[in-house]
Amino acid sequence: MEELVILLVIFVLAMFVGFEVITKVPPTLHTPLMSGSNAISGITIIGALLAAGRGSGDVASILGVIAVAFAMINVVGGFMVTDRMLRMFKRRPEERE
Amino acid sequence: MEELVILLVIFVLAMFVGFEVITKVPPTLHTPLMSGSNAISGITIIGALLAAGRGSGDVASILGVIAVAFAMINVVGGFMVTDRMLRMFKRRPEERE
Amino acid sequence: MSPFVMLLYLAAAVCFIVGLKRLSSPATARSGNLVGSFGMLLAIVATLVFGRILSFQLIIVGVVIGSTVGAVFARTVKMTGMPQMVALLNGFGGGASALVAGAEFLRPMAGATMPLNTVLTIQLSVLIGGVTFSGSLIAFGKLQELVTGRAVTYPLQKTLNALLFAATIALVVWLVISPDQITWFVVLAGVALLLGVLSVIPIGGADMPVVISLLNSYSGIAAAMTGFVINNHGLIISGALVGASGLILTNIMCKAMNRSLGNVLFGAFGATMIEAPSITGGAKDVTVRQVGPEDAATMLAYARSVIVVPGYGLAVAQAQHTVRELADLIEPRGAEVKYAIHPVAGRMPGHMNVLLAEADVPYDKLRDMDQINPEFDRCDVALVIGANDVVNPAARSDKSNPLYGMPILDVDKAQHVIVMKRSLNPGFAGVDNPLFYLENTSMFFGSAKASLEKLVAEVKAL
Amino acid sequence: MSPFVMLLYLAAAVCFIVGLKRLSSPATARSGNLVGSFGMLLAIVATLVFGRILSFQLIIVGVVIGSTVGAVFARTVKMTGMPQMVALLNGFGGGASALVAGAEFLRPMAGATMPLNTVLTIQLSVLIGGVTFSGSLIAFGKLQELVTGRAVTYPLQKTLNALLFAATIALVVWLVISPDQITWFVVLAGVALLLGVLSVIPIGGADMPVVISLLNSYSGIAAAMTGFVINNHGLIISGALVGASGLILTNIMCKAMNRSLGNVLFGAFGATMIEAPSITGGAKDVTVRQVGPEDAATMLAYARSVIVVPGYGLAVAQAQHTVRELADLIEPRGAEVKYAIHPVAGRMPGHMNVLLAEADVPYDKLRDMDQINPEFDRCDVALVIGANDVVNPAARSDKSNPLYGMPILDVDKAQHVIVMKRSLNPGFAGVDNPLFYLENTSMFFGSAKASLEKLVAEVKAL
Ligand SMILES: NC(=O)c1ccc[n+]([C@@H]2O[C@H](COP(=O)([O-])OP(=O)(O)OC[C@H]3O[C@@H](n4cnc5c(N)ncnc54)[C@H](OP(=O)(O)O)[C@@H]3O)[C@@H](O)[C@H]2O)c1
Ligand SMILES: NC(=O)c1ccc[n+]([C@@H]2O[C@H](COP(=O)([O-])OP(=O)(O)OC[C@H]3O[C@@H](n4cnc5c(N)ncnc54)[C@H](OP(=O)(O)O)[C@@H]3O)[C@@H](O)[C@H]2O)c1
Repeated sequence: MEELVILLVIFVLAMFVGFEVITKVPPTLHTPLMSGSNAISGITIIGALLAAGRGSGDVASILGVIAVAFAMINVVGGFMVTDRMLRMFKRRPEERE
Repeated sequence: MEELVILLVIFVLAMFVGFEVITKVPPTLHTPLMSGSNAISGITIIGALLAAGRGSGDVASILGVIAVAFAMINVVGGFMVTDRMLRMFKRRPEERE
Repeated sequence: MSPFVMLLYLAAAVCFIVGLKRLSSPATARSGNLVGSFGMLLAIVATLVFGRILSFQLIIVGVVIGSTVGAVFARTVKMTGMPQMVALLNGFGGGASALVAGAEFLRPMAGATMPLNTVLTIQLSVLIGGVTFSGSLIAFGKLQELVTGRAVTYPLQKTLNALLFAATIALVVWLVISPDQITWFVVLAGVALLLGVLSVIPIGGADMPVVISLLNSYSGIAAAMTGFVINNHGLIISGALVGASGLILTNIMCKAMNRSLGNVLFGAFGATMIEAPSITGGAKDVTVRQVGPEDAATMLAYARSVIVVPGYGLAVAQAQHTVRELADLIEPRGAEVKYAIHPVAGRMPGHMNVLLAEADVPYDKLRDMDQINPEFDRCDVALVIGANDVVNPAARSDKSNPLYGMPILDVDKAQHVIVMKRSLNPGFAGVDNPLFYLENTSMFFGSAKASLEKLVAEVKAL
Repeated sequence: MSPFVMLLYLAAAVCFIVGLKRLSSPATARSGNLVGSFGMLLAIVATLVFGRILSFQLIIVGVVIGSTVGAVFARTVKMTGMPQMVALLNGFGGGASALVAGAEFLRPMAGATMPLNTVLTIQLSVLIGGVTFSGSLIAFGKLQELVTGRAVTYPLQKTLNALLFAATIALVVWLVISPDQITWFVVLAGVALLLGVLSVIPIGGADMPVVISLLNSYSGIAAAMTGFVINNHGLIISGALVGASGLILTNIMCKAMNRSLGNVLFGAFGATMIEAPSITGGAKDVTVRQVGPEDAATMLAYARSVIVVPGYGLAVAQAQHTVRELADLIEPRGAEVKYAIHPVAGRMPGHMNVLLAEADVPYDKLRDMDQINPEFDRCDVALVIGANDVVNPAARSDKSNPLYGMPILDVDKAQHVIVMKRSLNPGFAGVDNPLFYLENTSMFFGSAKASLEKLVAEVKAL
């Protein structure tokens, strides 16, 4: 129970950090913000790797593998598409097709 | 050791919160900010109360009492003087002597 | 967990925070995204190396499949398809969190010894993750037009949803009391999926951006919950960051659309809006000034300052490249061109900016509503393309109007206003727009892309 | 600690965060301070009720003495004495943290079983707390002029300090290796106190604001360290907040004074500055325009816009009330009066604002440097009172000047500049000020308070 409260403390502080940091993101970047923060929520990959890696071969580890695949879609897709968008934001686009 | 790291996590997050929140305080209020944050650092009163309250009557609890007194100076003095200053900040001072 | 791995997870979380901080300006944003992805790499490597992994085969399968699918998605998606993409990614994130919690529940030898709070957080994680997963898939379906975009309603809808919600709570309590009942756990997962479907299906396609933002927040909260389950601060911090981000975006969208967060959270979407479109604004006894391509081209070519107001119609018509072409033609003639971006322009928050950036519009010409509004009265021509509700001056003054109180772009204060749309029909809110009948407004009828192409041709001919 | 108390401490920490957030505007600041003090009350009550306190007698003694002394300090201190007050409070905070750590070390039965990290954090807490305590007392002494305000230097100073620092590290390591040696622990405490004295004593009085900011940060870090010792997240969060706050203020002061944080942290204060005053700016072959009270009064009375630039000399002369009186006289005559506050004006960060607020100047007339600088070229009269370095235009252009690069108030761009000071002597940096010899500058010699009183009398007589 003590452990739970300590984790709650961390959650609350991280929420404050999130609110303070995100309110500084300008509306121009709200779409990359969404896809980028999406990629961050793929952090659940940690749990997925642990679940899939127990090697027990039972239902739990099957769920783990699916979780790994899902989380990797989230991570790879999220960061890559964010990068693709942000690459387009230029102050003075030199090369125009 | 694990416990220490978890506390470190809390420290790092709180530092981030602190930086984000404090950078939004305008220069006008930097003096009250100093005295007010000073009062907050009086939170060490928690530790002082615990140390003084063990009732062992030995050197440790004497140190505890001194700590309680010091911390209370910090807390009471800090919050009161901050309030005194902030009371003076008025948009349109009505009553002028 | 060894203290060293814990420190690595902390480092990963710090990378995410720093990455998000760098998103505060377009100039540093890309490096911020790199910092964030570095943090993720750190977390993954730390887990693989120090996580007491026994079997790597399954993991490799999962990683390869997931990365490939993710990379293909990221490379092939069109910028106009970004809302669907984000919805889909949300869904996978939420699904992964729910699956991890499920694996933790089913894990052999766990059942008996599991402490109360672990059981509770597992349930919450499955619940939130499940809702996020199925809700996001429905949102994806609506945006991709696989499912009808209209608000699907049926009798007793609210009663049914309320009952389902009550049943969920009962299930969670029941499972906390006696945890080792796998059947009921599966039922809980099923109910979560159903709840996700049923809460998104009644929402109209145009409201999807709010839904996506909210589901974005949920996917973060689900990850944080899973962090509570597996006692991992990395997941908790990252999840909280995403949760906060989604909530802020939801809130911004709500404000810009003149709805309350409560109205959104409690699923009353569309309900108030559905009746509105009955007030058609079609034929009216008021005169409307029309303008043809030649006159419009002349006005633009000789203007000193032009503000382009892109709306939903521009996105639909995919006319963003043609707009930029037009700007490229009139800028050398001495006009200063800026773009006024309303927070709900486009199909998701910030979407219009991405579309214009894709069309090579420099980002320092993109202006937020608060920045640009004071500039309209110094502007010669405001060119409104496929926007309607967001430029409706009635929102400022007419208390009886459903739009009243919604922040709008003050285009009516410009010297001349050219409105490009196909008809006098109302926009999403179904309300007539007095802007069209103003002295200084000229209507340019036609589909955005075709009209802009005509304009470009005329300006070239000048 | 019971989970419930832990939640209460979390609530207290949230109160502090919310309180600090409300300090972002003068309108909400006072309520923020109340929220913060409520958080403290919560923490104290939670500890007293749930902290397994065995004896309340000693506690009551400590609380009564501390609260009385604190309240008396807070009520009697003059606003000009705020730097001393803050220095003193810092000292008590740091001292309390060190004492708590000491008590934890001496606590019977602790010694043998104490884990490594507890021993280490106890040492750090005593060290930082001790340095904060003695350093703050010296800073207090300097500001209160009990100790000489000059930079005290002696041969081999740096070598001695370096040796002492090395000795401290050695002691800490030694005590971590074999913790149960009370004698050496006392020595460590003594060394910490000595280190505090020796690192502040060589710093000149004018640099004290930086020292106070830094000690403010230390007092927070000391509290956080104590939190690590007693395993309490309330202390850690609150301490980190204060630590961050102090660091930010230190950084702001350094930037405004054109010094690097490294220069401050590694105790090289004053060293570069000490030689500077030899360049006296006294007698020069340049003409200086003087102005008397009558002419100055006329200029001010007929000006449309006046910017007052208060400097260190105004604070020393305690002329803030007289300035406000002058403003009250000329405002009804049509002048708009604003106050341009340089970040290092006064005797600590933000001090000048407090002094002017005390003199009933409304806070919306107080402008930060960045806000006011663009307004000087639209201003009729800039009235510089006891400021010198912060209005030295050489800082903008003359690369050889020691002030070069320091951000200044651009008073020289005003239509007319009136400079009130006692002589042509240089200010703190010991550098001559070209402002005094400009075409549009008139000098008004005399002590600030007396000069302002003459001005007030003349304006009244107009
Ligand atoms: N963007 C978001 O994230 C979001 C989310 C939820 C709700 N909304 C709501 O959507 C509205 C957005 O405002 P808005 O002004 O951008 O859009 P709007 O009010 O829906 O108006 C769009 C206009 O574009 C015109 N149009 C459609 N297709 C076109 C084409 N191919 N060529 C030219 N014109 C075309 C339509 O008029 P014609 O039929 O006459 O051509 C329509 O009136 C707001 O009410 C907002 O609350 C937005
Ligand atoms: N405020 C801080 O927190 C802080 C901290 C550290 C360092 N500093 C340094 O202090 C300087 C502050 O700049 P500043 O322009 O405010 O002060 P300054 O450059 O020190 O100049 C103050 C001027 O006030 C005049 N003065 C003194 N007593 C006076 C009186 N009774 N009546 C009228 N004039 C009087 C002096 O000239 P006369 O002798 O001719 O009268 C002096 O030139 C900067 O160099 C800054 O780096 C400030």
